[in-house]
Formats: sequence, C-alpha cells, structure tokens
Amino acid sequence: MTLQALLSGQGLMFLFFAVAAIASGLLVVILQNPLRAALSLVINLFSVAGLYLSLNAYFLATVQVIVYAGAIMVLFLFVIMLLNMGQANMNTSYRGVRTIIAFSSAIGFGGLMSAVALKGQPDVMLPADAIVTGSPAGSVEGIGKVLYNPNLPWLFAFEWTSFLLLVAVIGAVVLAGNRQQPSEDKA
Amino acid sequence: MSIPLNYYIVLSMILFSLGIAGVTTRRNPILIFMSIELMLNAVNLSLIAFGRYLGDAGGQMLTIFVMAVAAAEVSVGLGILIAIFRTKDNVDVDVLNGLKG
Amino acid sequence: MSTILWLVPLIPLIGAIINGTIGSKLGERLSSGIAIISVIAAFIAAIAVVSGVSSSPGHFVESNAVAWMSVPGTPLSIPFSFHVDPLNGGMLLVITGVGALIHIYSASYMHGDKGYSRYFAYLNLFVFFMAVLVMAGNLPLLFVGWEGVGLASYLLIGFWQEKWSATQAAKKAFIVNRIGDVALLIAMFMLYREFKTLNLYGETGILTQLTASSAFHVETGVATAIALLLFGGAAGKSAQLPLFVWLPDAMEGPTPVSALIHAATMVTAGIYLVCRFHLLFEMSPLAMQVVAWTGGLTALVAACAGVAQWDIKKVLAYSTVSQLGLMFVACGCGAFTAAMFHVTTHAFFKALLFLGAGAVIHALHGEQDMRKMGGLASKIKSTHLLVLIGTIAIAGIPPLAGFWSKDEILLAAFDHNRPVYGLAAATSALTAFYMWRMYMLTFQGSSRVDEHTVHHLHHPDTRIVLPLTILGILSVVAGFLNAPAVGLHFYSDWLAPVIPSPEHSHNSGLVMGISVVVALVASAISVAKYKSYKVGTGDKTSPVFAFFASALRFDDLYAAIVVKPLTAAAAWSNLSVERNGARGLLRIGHSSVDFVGKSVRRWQSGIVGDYILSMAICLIVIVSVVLIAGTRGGN
Amino acid sequence: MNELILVIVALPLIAAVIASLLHEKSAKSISIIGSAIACLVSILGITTGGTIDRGFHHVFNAPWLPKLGLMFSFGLDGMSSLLVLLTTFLTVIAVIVIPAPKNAVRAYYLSILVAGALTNVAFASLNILLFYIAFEAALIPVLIAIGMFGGADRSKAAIQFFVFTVIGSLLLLSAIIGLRIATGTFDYLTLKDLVASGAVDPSLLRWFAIASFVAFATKAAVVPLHAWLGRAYINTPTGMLLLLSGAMAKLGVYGLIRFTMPLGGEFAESLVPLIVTLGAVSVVYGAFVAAAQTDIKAVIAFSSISHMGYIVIGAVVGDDAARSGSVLQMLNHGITTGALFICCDFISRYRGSRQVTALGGIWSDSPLFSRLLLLFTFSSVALPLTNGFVGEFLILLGAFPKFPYQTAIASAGAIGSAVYMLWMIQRSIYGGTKSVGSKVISLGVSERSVLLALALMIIGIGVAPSPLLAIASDNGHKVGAAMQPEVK
Repeated sequence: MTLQALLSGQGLMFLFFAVAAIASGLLVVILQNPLRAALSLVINLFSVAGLYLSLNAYFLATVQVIVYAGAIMVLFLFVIMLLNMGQANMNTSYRGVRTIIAFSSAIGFGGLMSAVALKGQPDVMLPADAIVTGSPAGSVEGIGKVLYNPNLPWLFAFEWTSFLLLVAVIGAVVLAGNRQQPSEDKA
Repeated sequence: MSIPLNYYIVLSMILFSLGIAGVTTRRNPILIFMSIELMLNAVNLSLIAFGRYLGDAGGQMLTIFVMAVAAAEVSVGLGILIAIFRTKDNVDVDVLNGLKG
Repeated sequence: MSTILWLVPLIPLIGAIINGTIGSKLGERLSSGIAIISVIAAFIAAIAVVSGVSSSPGHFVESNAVAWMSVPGTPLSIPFSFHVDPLNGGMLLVITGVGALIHIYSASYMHGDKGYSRYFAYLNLFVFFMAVLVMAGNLPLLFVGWEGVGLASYLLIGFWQEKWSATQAAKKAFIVNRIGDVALLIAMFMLYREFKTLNLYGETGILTQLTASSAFHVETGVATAIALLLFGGAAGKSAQLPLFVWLPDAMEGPTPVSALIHAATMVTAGIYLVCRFHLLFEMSPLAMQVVAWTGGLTALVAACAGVAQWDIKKVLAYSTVSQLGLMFVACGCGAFTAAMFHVTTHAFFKALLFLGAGAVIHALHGEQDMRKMGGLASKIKSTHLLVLIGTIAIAGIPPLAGFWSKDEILLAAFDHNRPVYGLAAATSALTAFYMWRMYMLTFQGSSRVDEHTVHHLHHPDTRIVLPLTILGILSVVAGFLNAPAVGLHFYSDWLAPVIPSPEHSHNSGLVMGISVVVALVASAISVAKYKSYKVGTGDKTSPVFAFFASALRFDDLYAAIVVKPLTAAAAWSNLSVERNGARGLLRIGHSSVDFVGKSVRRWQSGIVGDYILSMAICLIVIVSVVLIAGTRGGN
Repeated sequence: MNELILVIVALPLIAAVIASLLHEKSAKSISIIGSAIACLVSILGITTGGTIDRGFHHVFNAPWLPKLGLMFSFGLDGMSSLLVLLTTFLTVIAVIVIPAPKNAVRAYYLSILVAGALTNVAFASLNILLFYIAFEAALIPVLIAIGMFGGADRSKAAIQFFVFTVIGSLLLLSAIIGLRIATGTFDYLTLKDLVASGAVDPSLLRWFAIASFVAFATKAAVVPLHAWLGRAYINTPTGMLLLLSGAMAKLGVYGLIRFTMPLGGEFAESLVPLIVTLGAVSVVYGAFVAAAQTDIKAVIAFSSISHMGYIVIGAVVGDDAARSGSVLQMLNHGITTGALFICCDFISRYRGSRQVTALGGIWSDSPLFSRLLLLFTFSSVALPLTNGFVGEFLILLGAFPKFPYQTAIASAGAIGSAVYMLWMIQRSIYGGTKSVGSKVISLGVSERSVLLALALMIIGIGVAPSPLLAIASDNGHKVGAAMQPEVK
C-alpha cells in the first residue's frame, strides 16, 4: 500500500524531491569545498520547497525559494567569497576519530527518531487540504488571515519577530561593520 | 492518493541527522552554519507536515517564524564570523576553545 | 543608718573615679588628698556603722536593697545590699583604718612617680571592693568584692607596667586567684541549689537557714563539698597550699600595696569567708581537717621559705603566707574567734613591718637585698624602733599583740589537733627565727651599704612616720583586746553574736609556757647567729638553704605539672586539632570535590562540536530510555 | 507602627543604595545617617506596641510568594528586639569607627549595611522560610567582604566559611520543607502551636531537631562544628567582623532558642545533655586554642568559641534565668567582642602588626586607649560589675542544678579566659615599645566617643542589668508554655 502511494503522481513528486533533498544534504555534510557545499545546500532548499508544494504550502514554498535559497544563501556565498574560503589555508578537514562517533550517533539519532515516528500508526494518511475561511490554508490569503487575525496568538509574535530582525541587523552591523573597534581577542 | 505522514517525518529525521553530523564533524564555522540551516529546514518540513495532518495553520505560522529567526541568526552569526576572521587567520572552531574548562 | 552603710564603699569609689579620670591633671597634693580624705571618711563612716551594730538589738545593721540582677518570672533576684555585724564590722574598721594609714604613707612614698594619681585611683578602688567584699549581703555581691580586690591587686602589682617581672607577677596573681574564684563560684551554685537563695542574711538567708539547722537539713557529703569549694576559694585569695605561689611574686608591686593588700586586708578575705560560713564547716569534720592541715602545712612551708630569703620584702611575704596558714589552723580547729583576732593583730604588725621595710627600702633608694643593709639602727632611728616593735610582736614575745593572738591559735590546735599543733609550734619557732634574722641583718651588725647611699639616705617624713607610729602603738596594745590569760576578752564578747565564744581550756598555761620558751629560744639563736653577719658567710651555699629559698620549689613543680602540660595541650589543640584535625575534615571534603571537578573538566573541551555531540548522545540515551520504558509500560 | 521592622531593615538599604550611587566621599556619612536612624528606631522595638500576636509585638504580615507560603511576616519579642538593636548598633559603630578600604569605599559600606539589614530580617522574621532565606542571604555580603577586603588568606577563609555554613543550612532547609509538607505552613506561630499540641509526626520533629541543631551550632561555632571560625574571623575585615561575630553568630543561638527547642519536640529535649556537654567542651577548647595564638585578632576570635559555649549552654538548658542570661550574654558578647576587635583594628593600623611579639608599650603612649582596652578585656574575662559577669553568672547558676559537672567544667573556662586575655594584654600594652616605626594610637573624636560609649555600656549593663534582663526574659518560651493548654 505504501509503495502504491509512491507510484502515484504525487508520490513520484515526493520521491523525487526526497531523494534530491537527502542527496544534496549529504553533499553539504561531506563536501570539502565550502563553495560547493553551499551550492548543494541551495539544491537542498529547492527540494524542500518542492516538498512544501506537495504539502499544499504554496506560500511557504515561495518564501523558501525567495528568502532562503535567494537571500540567505547569497549571504553565505558572499561571506565565503569575502573570506576567501576554499583556499589551501582553510582547514576544511574532518575531525578524525570523532567523525566516526559523530556519524554513528547522527545515524543512531535519526534511526531512533524515525522508529518513534513509525512506531505509532504507520500509515496515517494526510487529509485533504484544510480550508481557512474560504481560501486554501497554504495560500497567501489563508496565511494572511491567520497571521493577522487579532484573535489568534500569532500577530503579537509576528510583530516581535520584526523587532528581532531589526536587532539582528543592528547586531550584524555592529559586529562586522566597525573596523576601528579594537578586538578583545588581541588583548 | 496522498503520501503517508510518516514518510515526511522520516525524511525530516534523515535531514536532521545529516545536519547533526555536519555540525559535529565540520571545523569550518560556515559549514557548521549551513548544517544548522539543514536542521532548521528539516524541522520546518515536519512542522508543515504535522500542520497539514492536523488541519492546523499553526505549523505554517511557526515555519514563518523559524525562517525569520534563521535569517536573523545567519546575519548575526556571519557578522561574528567576520569579526573573528578579522583577528585570527584560521577560522577553525577547534582552535576557538576559549570555554575550555 | 542604711545610708551610712552605703557611704563606706561609695566614698572610696568616688575617690577612685575622680583620680582615675582627671587625676593626672590634679597634681600630687590634690590627688593624694582626695584619696586620703575619701578613705578617712569611709573609716569614720565605718566607725558609725560599727557603733550602730553594737547599739542595735540584733547586733547587725542592714542597708536597703537596690536592684542589681533579677530575672522576672523567676525567684532569682540579687540586689546590692549590705549587712554589717560584729564579724565584718571589725574587719571593716581594719580595712578602712589601716587603709587610711597606708594612703597617708603612700602619699610620701610614691612621691614623684609618674603614675601618682593612677596609683591612688587603684588604691581607692581596692578599698571600695574590699568594703563590698566584707559588707556584702549576698554571695554574688561578695563575689563582686572577691574578684574586685583581685582586679585591684592585679592592677597594683603590675603598677609599674614597663617592668616585665611586675606584669608577670600581676598576671600570675590574677590567674591563681581565678582558680580559687572558680571554686567559690561553684560553691555558690551548690549553695543556691541547696538553699534556693543567694542571700546570706535575713529570714531565708543561707546563714539563717544554717543556724536553724533543725529546719533545714544538708547532707554531710554536700556540706563537705561546699565547704571544700569555699575553702578552695579562700585558699586562692589567702595564698594557701597549693595556691600560695602568687603572693611572694606579688611583692613586685609598690611596698605600701604589699602592706595593705598582700598583708593586712585582701589576703585575709579567705579567713573571713571561712569564718562567715563557720556553721557549714562545723557540719563537716573532713572539711575542718582539710582546713587545719592545709593551714598547718602552708604555715610550715612558708616559714621554711622565709628563713632562706635575702630580699626583705620576700621575708615578709612568706611570713604573711605562714601567718595566714596559722589563721586557717585556727579555723580548722574550730577557733574562729582566734582566727579573726589574729587577722586583726596581724593586720597591725604586718602592715607595720611592711611599711617599715618600705621606709628602709625608700631610705636606701630602692635596695631590697638584706645583704646590702646592716647597721641601720643608728641611722634611721624612728624606723628602727618601730620595726623592732613589729618584730617582737610577730615573734610571739609577750606582751605584744602577736603573742596573744597566736597563743589562742596554738591553744586551739593543742586541744583539737595535736599533729597540726606540732606544725604550728614549729612555725612559731621559725617565725621568731627569721624575723629576728631580718631585723639583725637590716639594722644591726656592720653596715654593708655602699658609701654613696649612706651619705644620701632618704629620711622618712611625717607622712611615713605617723602611720608607722600608730601601727606600732596598735601592735603593742591590740593584744589586750583578747587576752583570756589576763582576763580580757573584749573581742570574743564582741564577736559572740556571730561566733560563739570558745570554752575555757585548762591547757592554757602549758601551751602559753611552751610558746614563750620556743619564741625566746628561737629569737636568741637567730640573734646570736646573725649578730655579726658578713657577706659570703653563713648558709647560702647549702642545698637545703637553696631548696628553702625557692619555697620548696613549688614554682618549678607547677611549671612542670601544670603549666607545661597545659601549654602543650594548648599548642596541641591549636596545631593538631584546629589546624590539622578540624581543617583536615574540611580538606577531605574539599579534595573530593576537587577530584570530581578535575575529572569532569575534560568534558568541557571548549569545542562547540563536542558539546553538540554530547547533547546528541545524551538525547539518544534519553529517547532510548523513554522508548524502552514506554514499551515495558505498554506491555 | 507595625511597619517598624520594615523601617529598620529598609533604612540602611536605602542608605546603601544612595551611597553607592553618590560620590565616595559622601558614602560614609550617608551610611552613618541611615544606620543611625535605624538604630534609633530599633530602640522603639523593645517597647511593646503595634499588633500583638501570641507574645510578639509589632506583628506585620504581607505576602511575598503566598502560594509557596512565603510571607513577609515579622514580629518582635524581647529577645529578638534586643538582637535587632544589637545588630543596628553594631552596624552604626562599624561604619563610624572602621575606615573603609580605599579602593572600594562604596562596595564596603554596601556590604556592611546589607549584611546588617539581612541579619535583622532573620531576627525579626516570623516566617520560617523567610528566616531561612535571610539567614543564608546574610552570608553573601560577608563573603563579598571577605573576598574583596579580607586578610591574606581570604579566598580559603571565604570558601571554608561558605561550605561549612551552607552544609548545615541545607539540612535545615530540608527540615523546614519537611515541616511545610507535614503541616502546610511556614508560619512560625502556627507551627509552634501545632507542635505543642502534638499534631506533628515525632520522627519529622526529630529530623528537624537534628538538622536545625547542626545548622545553628555551626553558625554559633560550637565545637566540633567551629572549624570555619578561626580562618574566617581572622581574615574578615573588622567592620564586617563586628557584624559577623557580634550579630550573625548570634543567629545560631537565637535559632536554638526560637526554633530548635520549641519545634524540636521531645527529641530536642533529649538532645540537651549533648548540647550542654558540647557547650562546655567549646568553652574549654576555645580557651586552649586562644591561649596558643600569637595574633591578637586570633586570640579574640578563638575566645568567641569559648564565650559562645556559655551562651549555647544557657540557651538550651531550659531554665528561665539561664535563658535570659543567655540572651543578655548575646548582647554582651556583641558589645565586648566588638569593642575588642575595634581595639585590635586600631592596634594593627597604628602599630603595623597584630603579632604580640611585635607589640608592647601601648600604655605609655596611649593611656586612654589602653585603659579602655583593659576594661574591655576584663569584661571579656567576666569580671563582676562588667556586663560579661551578669550573663555568665546567670547561665551557670541556672544550668548548675541540672548539669553540675558540665557547668563546673564551663566555670573553669573562666580561668582560661583570664590566662589568654591577660597574656595578650601583658604582651601588647604593657612593657616597652618594640617596633621602631610604630605610630602612637591617637583616637579621633568619633572613635573616642564610640569606645567610651561601649565602655559605659559594659559598666552600665554590669551594674544595672535588670531592665535588659526583663526584656531578655521575654523570649517566647513562657508564652509557648502558656499557649499549650488552649490548643487542641
């Protein structure tokens, strides 16, 4: 039954994006060159955006592509270029013995959590898409109606998020911008 | 025909574990950051999947916040990185062990 | 009358406060004037009090009670209250009277000392505390006086603070006295437990309860314990075995102090205490035996030591210890009247001798060694005459005061305790011997004073001669206050309301005869032996002499068996217990925590990856535990 | 009127905050003003007034964390009012007499004022958890003071002090929580009534008795729980030491009287012989250790063990006279030992050393100071007509009928105190001056008046202790006994 699900149109789409996400994720973890790793991450983000689509989260898929794959990744690439990473003096190697422990514990962790996930009802199907006041939940309208609804708890948090972003911007400017400031590490 | 919820969860777990592996093995802070992004994405995926399963918009709302926080985190984190790089030639987290007991 | 009672201690206290605060700005005349007048005023008040006692029907006067210590809700209420009856009335006269004479003497003796006003402040303070001691209406107040005179004694012995030996002697005196004080304190607690009060007099007072012993019964064992503890206190203050060692050292103080405190008054407080509680002592034959034997042995030991001294003040100091021993012999033989009478006469002739010795020392610019005296009879005639009177008096040659009072003691001992009589008689012989030795060495024979001093002798002024003269007269006549042999018994009649008069003894003639013969023979031997003493001759090289000179090496004995072990114990407590023991406990705790810390600290590598790895591993463990527990619970 | 204790606590705190905000120069005067007013106000505390509840006056209640049972509930009886007065008084003289370290004037005054205020909270608290919090929190300023301004061995001293007292206190906390679980309240008066009526499980009370005894005996430095004391006292700056030895150590005895004995049930009664014996051992042991010191501050520090031994005996022996004497003796010890520590501070400041081997001859150039020191010494030696005698006498007199041997041993401690104190006096103020560079001890007006005031108190309490004894006898014990039949 589960395999059948994968053979449907939606299933194939899931299969494609899932394989792509796992493969690109693996590349992010193992690639030596930061530049290439970053590009793998971009692929990963695109794949996850595809999975969002399969879950009818249209707006978030768009945001994922625009903000994550677009803005954030550009920032990453920018810093990598700026700092001249990928050169010989950059230590990009793994940590020897620790790597084995790390990978095995990561596998253990993933396996364990997956076991938890699969332990309950193995074949819960996703229901048909929910409708929020006349529009699909994943649409821009649906999101907006939930997010800006004063009766729901999200509006307040959303406002504070904007404040958080402001703080982050200022923080980034202070941290990276002021070259005259003497560094503590030199002292 | 829709996909079982479990598939999304297991996929999310696999991506998350990959992130853990990256964070713990990498010595380059940029790559650690990227691994963290990977983990955040994995969580986002499970949030949306659960939201869909429960018919609750909360999952997507939380994803929005996670993205916002991730953006903030990256901007600050990269700022710190640049600040460190300005003083030290080698951006190796194993060398930055000022918290060593 | 009760107001006058208050005046006796308070006037000297005011004098002490004035001299102690602003005295240094007053100048010598004013300073000593205030002190002398305050004591004379106290003496006059004491006369008034004593006449009040003799005229009152109950033979006592009492002051009103002023609150001191009282705890609400408990029966405990201890006031300041004074009570004078014939027993302490007599002592009060001696204290203030002799005290006044010695104040007058001191005014001249201490002339030019930079602590002049401080000296008089201390001296007045002493009179205050001594008056409180004897007049106290309850035991805690008595203890105030008891420790107070100890304080005054401490301050006066250590009066010349720059002198190490003086401060050392002062400290020794206070500490040894403290040992006795603690005994007294515990006795007080026991009395409170038995009698439920600390008042001495009045309806429920301890002494009243003791008098009506039919109404109140104390077990002999308890009575013995209390009596022995009281005697322990008395032994400390009155320098008896084993606590006599402080008194010879106390001679480091100025000589008038030695005369007042360490001869005439303070040291007799112990005898007063025993006589005050004579009913209790009489309940316990064992305690009486202990008192008699302690007194006898002390008397003999001190007399032996007195024979071998070269320092004129040390001779008198050991003589005082010895005479105090005789007084305790009297107490131990039940002759409390004789003890108190000897207290009185001893106060006169010993004060006379000390002041006379002080005059000699003063004349010789501070020389105290009798080997550097001699032949002074013709040079300081008045002093010589008065010291001679004192010597005859103390040697027990009739008809001077010492003879009569000592004879009573010997008689009591002869009747009640023959072995102790033996000790006392030997003491008498030795007393006569060393006193004549002192007299001969100082005043007769060839002069051994160096030339310079001879030509610049300090001649005593009136302020020195007057007190000496008065004391000399008293030493001659005081014996007739109580001379049963010639039919005089004013003193025992006076004390009768408090202490029953002794029954007549038929051994009186025999004992008196022996005493006279012994005294005369010992005196004659001494005079013959020291008639022409020259430095280097005599007995100073013999080991016996050296043994006697060191007072039977009691100081060394105590140093070995008390001071050394205690010092070692203190050092041990400090080093082994405090540093290593208690802190060792701490160190064990400290090092175990340290060990755990050091091993766990490797975990804290400072590498972020390691922390995340730890977190992941821990998560795995936790989730596994939850899963397994969940599976078990589910099944 | 009920807010009296709040005023007493708040004034020094406000003064401390203001002082720490203003310039260093004004810190001292503001601290003096704040603590002096608090001291004057606390004199009012000894008079009955305000709301009266089961023997406590000025009872004040306000919620802090009501769900936890934590209330600001205060009340004073004779004992606590005397101790509050002592604490405020010591705070004032500590601020006046002891100069602050130059590098951190404001932090120094802050720590002293906060320590005094917290100690007062503990003394006045009628909520057992509030008491515990204040009891513990008062350690913080002390530790800060030791760490910032202490002697050469300060870090070790602070750690030992902290570890020792905290271990005892944690036991106490567990017992307090146990009581709360069993009875549902932290309120002292309710707890006392419940315990008196026998409504509380005896095994819990047994644990409370043991735990609180350990905590309080550690605070009061009863042998063998005294190990922290030596190093801590020697390294504590004098100003803080006045509070630590004068007021905070009294929290231990206060706790025994207020909490251990009434709330410990019958088991606490059965502990009394042990506590009295330990008290007597403390008296003698303290004297021995003090006699082996060569640092005059250490002599006085270890003499505290000896003196606290007497106070502990009086606190637990169950005799009204002894308990009143014990409360009075707490006051006396605060005054006398405080005075001695102040003198010690003067000596080390002017003479440059506290070692007896380097001292001597102080009398010849500072007669007034020496006379006062001599008076303080004799007060410490418990000479009659000084304050020390009254307290020790009542304690021993009350204890003797029940524990004659222990009392006799403790009395013998009086010999020891004479030995080490007079030795110290002989070596430090008599004789000739030894160190060449030493200065003459010159007392300023304020210093002189503080020392004279202490001297007057010593004599005053020694001559007329009755009014204070009347207050001290109101220590909650008779009230508790009277309450017993009314409670079911």
